[in-house]
Amino acid sequence: MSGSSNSGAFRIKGAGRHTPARTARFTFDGKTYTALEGDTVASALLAHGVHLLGRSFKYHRPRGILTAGPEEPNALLDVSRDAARRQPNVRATVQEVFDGAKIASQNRWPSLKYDIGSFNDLLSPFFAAGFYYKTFMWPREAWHKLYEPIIRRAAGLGEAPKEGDPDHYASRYVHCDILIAGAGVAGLTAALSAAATGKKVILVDEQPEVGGALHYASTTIDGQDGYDWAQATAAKLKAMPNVTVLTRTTVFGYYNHGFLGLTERVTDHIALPGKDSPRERLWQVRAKKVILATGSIERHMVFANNDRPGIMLASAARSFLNHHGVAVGHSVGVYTAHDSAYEAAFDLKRAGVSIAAIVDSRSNPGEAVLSEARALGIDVLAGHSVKDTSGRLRISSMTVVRNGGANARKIKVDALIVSAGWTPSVHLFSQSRGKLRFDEANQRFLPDVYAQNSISVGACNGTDDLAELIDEAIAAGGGSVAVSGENRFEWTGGMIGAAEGAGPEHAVKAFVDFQHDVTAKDIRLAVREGMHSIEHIKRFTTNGMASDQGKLSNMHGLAIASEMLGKPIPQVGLTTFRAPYTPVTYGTLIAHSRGELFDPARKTPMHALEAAEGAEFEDVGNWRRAWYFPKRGEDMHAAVNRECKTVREVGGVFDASTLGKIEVVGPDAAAFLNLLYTNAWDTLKPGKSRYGIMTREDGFIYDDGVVGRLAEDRFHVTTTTGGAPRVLNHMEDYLQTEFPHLKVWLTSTTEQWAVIAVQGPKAREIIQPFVEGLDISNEAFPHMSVAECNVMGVPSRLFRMSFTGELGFEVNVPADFGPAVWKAIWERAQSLGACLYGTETMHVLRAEKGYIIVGQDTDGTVTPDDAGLNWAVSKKKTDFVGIRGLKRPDLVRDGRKQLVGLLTKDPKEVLEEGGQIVADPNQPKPMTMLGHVTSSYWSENLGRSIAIALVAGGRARMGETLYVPMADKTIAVEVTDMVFVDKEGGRING
Amino acid sequence: MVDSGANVATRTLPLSGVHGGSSVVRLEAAAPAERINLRVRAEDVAALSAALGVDLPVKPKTSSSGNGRTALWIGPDEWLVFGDVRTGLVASAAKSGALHSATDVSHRNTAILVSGPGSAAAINTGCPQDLSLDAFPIGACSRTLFGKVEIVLLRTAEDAFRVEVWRSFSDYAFGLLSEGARDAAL
Amino acid sequence: MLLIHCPYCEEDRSELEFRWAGEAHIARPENISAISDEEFAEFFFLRNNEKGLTYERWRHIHGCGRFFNAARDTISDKFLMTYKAGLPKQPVPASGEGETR
Amino acid sequence: MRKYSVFAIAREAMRAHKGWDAQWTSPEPRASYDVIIVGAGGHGLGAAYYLAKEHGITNIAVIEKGWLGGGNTGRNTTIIRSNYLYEESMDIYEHSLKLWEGLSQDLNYNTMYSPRGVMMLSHNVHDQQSFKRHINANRLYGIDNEWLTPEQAKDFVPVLDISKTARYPINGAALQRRGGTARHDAVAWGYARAASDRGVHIIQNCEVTGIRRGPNGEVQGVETSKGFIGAKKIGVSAAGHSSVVMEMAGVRVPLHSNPLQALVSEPLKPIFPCVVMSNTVHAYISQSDKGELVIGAGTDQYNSYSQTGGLQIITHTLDAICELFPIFRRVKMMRQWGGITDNTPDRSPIQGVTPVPGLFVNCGWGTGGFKATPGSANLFAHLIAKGEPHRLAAGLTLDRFRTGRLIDEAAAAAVAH
Repeated sequence: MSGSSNSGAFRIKGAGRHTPARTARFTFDGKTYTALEGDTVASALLAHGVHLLGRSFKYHRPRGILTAGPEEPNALLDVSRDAARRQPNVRATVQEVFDGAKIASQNRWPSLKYDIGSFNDLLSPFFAAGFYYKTFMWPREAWHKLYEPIIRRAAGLGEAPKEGDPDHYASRYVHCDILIAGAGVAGLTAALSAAATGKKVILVDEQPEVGGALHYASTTIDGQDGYDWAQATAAKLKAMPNVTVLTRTTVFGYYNHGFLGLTERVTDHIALPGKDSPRERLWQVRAKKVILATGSIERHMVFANNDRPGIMLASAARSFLNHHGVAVGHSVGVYTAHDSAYEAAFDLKRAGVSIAAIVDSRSNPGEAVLSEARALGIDVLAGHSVKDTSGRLRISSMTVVRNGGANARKIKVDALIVSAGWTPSVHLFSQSRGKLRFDEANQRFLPDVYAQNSISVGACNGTDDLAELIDEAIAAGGGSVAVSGENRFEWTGGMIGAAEGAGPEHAVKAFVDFQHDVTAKDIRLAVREGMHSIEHIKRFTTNGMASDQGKLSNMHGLAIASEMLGKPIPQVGLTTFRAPYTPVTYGTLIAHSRGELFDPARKTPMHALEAAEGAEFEDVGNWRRAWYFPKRGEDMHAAVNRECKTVREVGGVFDASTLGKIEVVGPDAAAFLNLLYTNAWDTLKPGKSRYGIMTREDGFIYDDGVVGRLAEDRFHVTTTTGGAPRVLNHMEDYLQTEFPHLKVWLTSTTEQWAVIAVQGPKAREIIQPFVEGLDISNEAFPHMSVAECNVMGVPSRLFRMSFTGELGFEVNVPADFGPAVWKAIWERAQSLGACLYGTETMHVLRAEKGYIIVGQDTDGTVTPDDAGLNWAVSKKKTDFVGIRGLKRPDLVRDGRKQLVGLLTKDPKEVLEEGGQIVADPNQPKPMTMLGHVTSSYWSENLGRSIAIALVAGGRARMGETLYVPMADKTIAVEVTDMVFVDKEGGRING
Repeated sequence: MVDSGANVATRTLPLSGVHGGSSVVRLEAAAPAERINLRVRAEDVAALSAALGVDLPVKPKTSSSGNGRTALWIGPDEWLVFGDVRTGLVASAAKSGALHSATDVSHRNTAILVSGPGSAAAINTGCPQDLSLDAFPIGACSRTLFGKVEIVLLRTAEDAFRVEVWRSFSDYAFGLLSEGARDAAL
Repeated sequence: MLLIHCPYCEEDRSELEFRWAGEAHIARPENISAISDEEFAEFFFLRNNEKGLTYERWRHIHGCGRFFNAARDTISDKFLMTYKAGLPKQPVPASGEGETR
Repeated sequence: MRKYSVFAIAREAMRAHKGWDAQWTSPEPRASYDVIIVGAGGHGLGAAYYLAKEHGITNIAVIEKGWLGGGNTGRNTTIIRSNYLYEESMDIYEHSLKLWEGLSQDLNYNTMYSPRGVMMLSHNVHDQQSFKRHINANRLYGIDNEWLTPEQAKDFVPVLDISKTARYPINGAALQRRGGTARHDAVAWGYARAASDRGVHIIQNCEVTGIRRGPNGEVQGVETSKGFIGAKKIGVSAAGHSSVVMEMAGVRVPLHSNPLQALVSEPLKPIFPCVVMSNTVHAYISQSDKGELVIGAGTDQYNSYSQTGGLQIITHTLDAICELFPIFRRVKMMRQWGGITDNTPDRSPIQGVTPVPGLFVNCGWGTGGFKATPGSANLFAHLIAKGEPHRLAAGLTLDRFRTGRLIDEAAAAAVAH
């Protein structure tokens, strides 16, 4: 044979569909090779006679290329463009070669040819299935410290990338009437039919070009070569406005209600991808109907040493020859139980490859193929088996024996192609929750009961006859088109389970699952050990759990188990097929959801101004809030101390915009709030506001906030920052479903208003010049007043309120005006000696006053009474959400945890938030804990630490000494009330 | 109230001056608008329509325009009505004399205008709705999701959409639209 | 990802727009403050958790905002029907087991 | 029972492993038993084992509608830890952890308990307050749990991104070094083998269809797909199906069954040394001995018995994982699956007596079932044998939903996994 010298010695002139002049260079384990454009890594390496590509998982046996598609279990490689763009576990049979690709083998050390790990192969008698459950138990710690690390190092395949992925990924939602998975004869025909109806059709195929089995088959369609017909058909479909054809795209998951996940490989085959091109694209499709035309997958034969490099599926050899123009060897043996392998032999023979023999385990191969073989002068050994092979890094011979006979002979080969028949690809059908039935005659599982609006056509439906397949596909598409086709041969045969050549079970390794090194005897051992369900067998042997997910091994494993158990296959069961069909890159599933787009970072209107003032920010839910404003040279502690002092002594400006706000409007607004809050609202006069507590039916504090009444029928409700969405949802739930008779509506106004809190003795002086048309004196506008007014010419809402215990106002201006108003107020505040302060200072100041923060001082198990807020629970109302829950036995018992203040005996000692409190620090563990520290700060204003805690029976313990035991010391504390500053409350009036 | 002056506040839009897109999608911030969230019972829809000068659509997923105002059906008793600034929507609604709730959300939302042949594809990068013309014709509108944020989507032309989004989510929405616009051009 | 028919929007929409809201047709007792601890526990905590036909509430939270009711088979996750809040429990046809083709 | 050891393996290696016995038998049911346990997951099988071993009751059947260990035992992400907040939780999970430490030896079955450490990432002040509350409570209770700085966390997990520019930067972590993982199948199989060896009948592919009650309401046995089987006592430990089984006795339990999804990557060489969890971004991850990254995704929002869930749950978990570990973006998801978790209103389990004499329940383990397996099984055995709860499980009663004395780990610390 004479191949193109630079693209490989095994390249056959005139064969294949690639253009000899268009080459690409790549390296494999450091050596440079030339490929043709359109080659997969597998075809390119085979063209150079390279068969050894990897090492197996457990025994580190040399492995080659078994398939020509995504079902490949062996040839998994590490493919990189550059250091950051490195991808482990890439199938050589799927990855297209691109110029400059750097490719390396995996799971071997020091080299692919001499791998120390292959020592495991010699020890394999010890490493029977499940051996690790029976040993490595002594001494106790040895598993984790000694054995497990050794096992972990030996296991695994590729190396994870070491750098963050610089590539980007795209995502798209799309809807269609009909999605067709698979663009072989069946899929293309169904697409033509569906497209003719004018419906919106998406046709998907995982290969670079449509055609499926037409890549290698000798099929004629509409008088044309099948592959050419496929390309012409695709072109026709692409030109139709209602059809989308996606190649290099895998339908990886068929989920509920017609939802499918597709992954499109956009640039992995391109040498220099455009910078805007995503590496892969996720398609999330909602299809009204799905046509599954996923074809079938050829199975290998299970016999001794069936895993050597050079042994591959017959259909794979055909693909390499007919599509890529590559011969898999010079002298090729065939071992089969199915007619399909004969066609591979014919093609190879015609291309000039020597066929050593066709070994057929059947005594009656198909007549048509037999006579063709005779005509081509190929030796057919029917009723024979391959009982063994030899060759260290590549097969060098096969040992053939007549079935039941004893005289074996060795036949020299440099490749062996095998076929045990075909397994319909029912993965997506099964994922869609369809139920399978077992086709006894053909030993295969086929779609039976459909759970979704889908239909299987062609080989995946067990339809082997081409004319029937075409009819089925046309009918599924719903249109009327005419397609006619012809195969050269009708195929017969097939087997599942161990072949004759699997030999005596204890002597040989006849691989069922290549990647996981599961052999026929492992499955038999599992059955002997009591594993009678296929799920147990699968888990015990790990058969079908490798990265090919049992596409080749499941049926064989099932048959061997069935034989061992003496039970028919359906009774042994079939493990469920789970998504994804082939592995899917995390980056693709995530698509844009990374970095800035991982989770929206919500910023207030004043964010940029605060940043310019040097603010440090903290995450509060999705929000970024100004945490503190350090001046040059200040650490957080110093900045917070200064802010705390300045606010109490002069004043401070704080961004409170993130507080949730809900506009409650309607004649029944007060009645509604009466039901949703523990407080009474009908008594609140317009122009006034009140602190409210919301409980759920269980009586525990759910949220809190100040509610202002703007008019008889209009309330401005505030919630906690984190609670805003769930509080609104909670309110809507009651309004829509429990109290729909109330005439009231709710609107979120959180983001309508920028809220600027001005607090401190000079608060009024600071805001006075900006407020128009409103007397904000103590007398006219006392604490807990609210009014609509103009601020800097803008219609605003002004609250007189305080979360610091100082004289305070909260200026609500429409958000776009926030920056301008904030700037003006801050300039004036600064000139009067006030400061900016952030959430940390806000926390300290409110703690000094004993004001709680829901979610910090309470945790979903705290009642209003526990929090010392019983005054806010109306005693007059006959109903509110929580009224009954509050009366349950455990909520009214003595000794509940109550919020109290704590003062450390050593005033300099600041307790740890989350510190646990005990009465007797010397008791043995497990200690009886009385509660925990919920808030704890250094109070610069008091010159000492302060804390709030939940303590069992806390309010009855005033003055008691309790203890907070830490890892290195025990801190003594005194129980006090919660108000540490201005117990009389006079400062609130300035 | 927007006039500049020593003591009069000026307006800062969340996406002020931002634009972007690709060869098939143009992205730009919409002009400031006045918006109300309007809640009305079925029996009072006519009165509010008359007062606002725009018919409140009662068919789901539809909108209507009139007198420089656009009303989007959001829910069975809920509309988003917007118009130019200083159009006085709250006051107009009040003139109806009928029971309703009109809440000013002019500053809560901001809007991004998406135009060009790749608009639908760009939006479908994060929006799970079917944006084909059959399913989402011109004038169709819906509150929906865009990636991880909620939006209100209005189709203003065959290849143009208005995306209303809460202001603090607008950076995210614009960023994701930019990604979608880039991919739509491929 | 489920596909849910919103009875207010009169259209099938992606589950992403919806939030599940628990078992349907559990009325808050009129005289809630008078019921016993056992009755309260029943009202607040006990749910049918049916294997098979279940009546549940959903909210079209990122759509029209309405709460509504649905009948769904919890084995197949198929929706048998959805209907507006406030309507009584609707009878539904038996959940189909799928069909052979 | 043939003892497992390296010597036994060596002997068997010489004769092609022909000498191994079945790990458990598959007998036909007797007419009646002293105790029937419904559900042959880790909890049910373990309870049978401890009833036989510690309480001398061996006339037991464990009845399973599918195959043993095929429910949540075989579908979880195998995380073990005991650093919970409330005493009731600490009691049971720490009891469990102590049993895990000696379980392989006790069962003569390598359950591969691997105390590689469970690290919970703190991303903000709120996380930090919550974690420290746990750490302090754990320490005073005698349970290990420690605070790490971001740098210490990175030392422990070198692939962790602790940069300040991350969307949710890490400000520390809580680490329980004794926490870790175990091999889920081995737990079910080890208990099954040890229980079977003590005479327990494990009846697979047998669905309970009814619970027969006597004149005084007491249990008399179960109706099954293999006919009636009598029993003096019945313990229900049916995880996601507990509602269905309890309903047969007219007992309602406050449960929601929700799909919980998980996924594994293709196998990789060792890169991830421990278990890492983050409540703020909702993700947890470890690496199996086979090299797969094992990632727990979230719970679907609706109740379902379908063992499947939406793709959006998976993608939302993966974006969080890749935000914490950007190097994993090119890694591939190999398999995803779902289980059915049974969740109570306070996300803590129910184990106790029921209003029906002779009927005991163990359910509501939510996402905590695997780690609790030995402890729960051990205490459930005690409950069935003595008719009243063990001190360590006394707080897990059904009655707490009447009194309001909930064990609300979720309320106290976001999502409990």
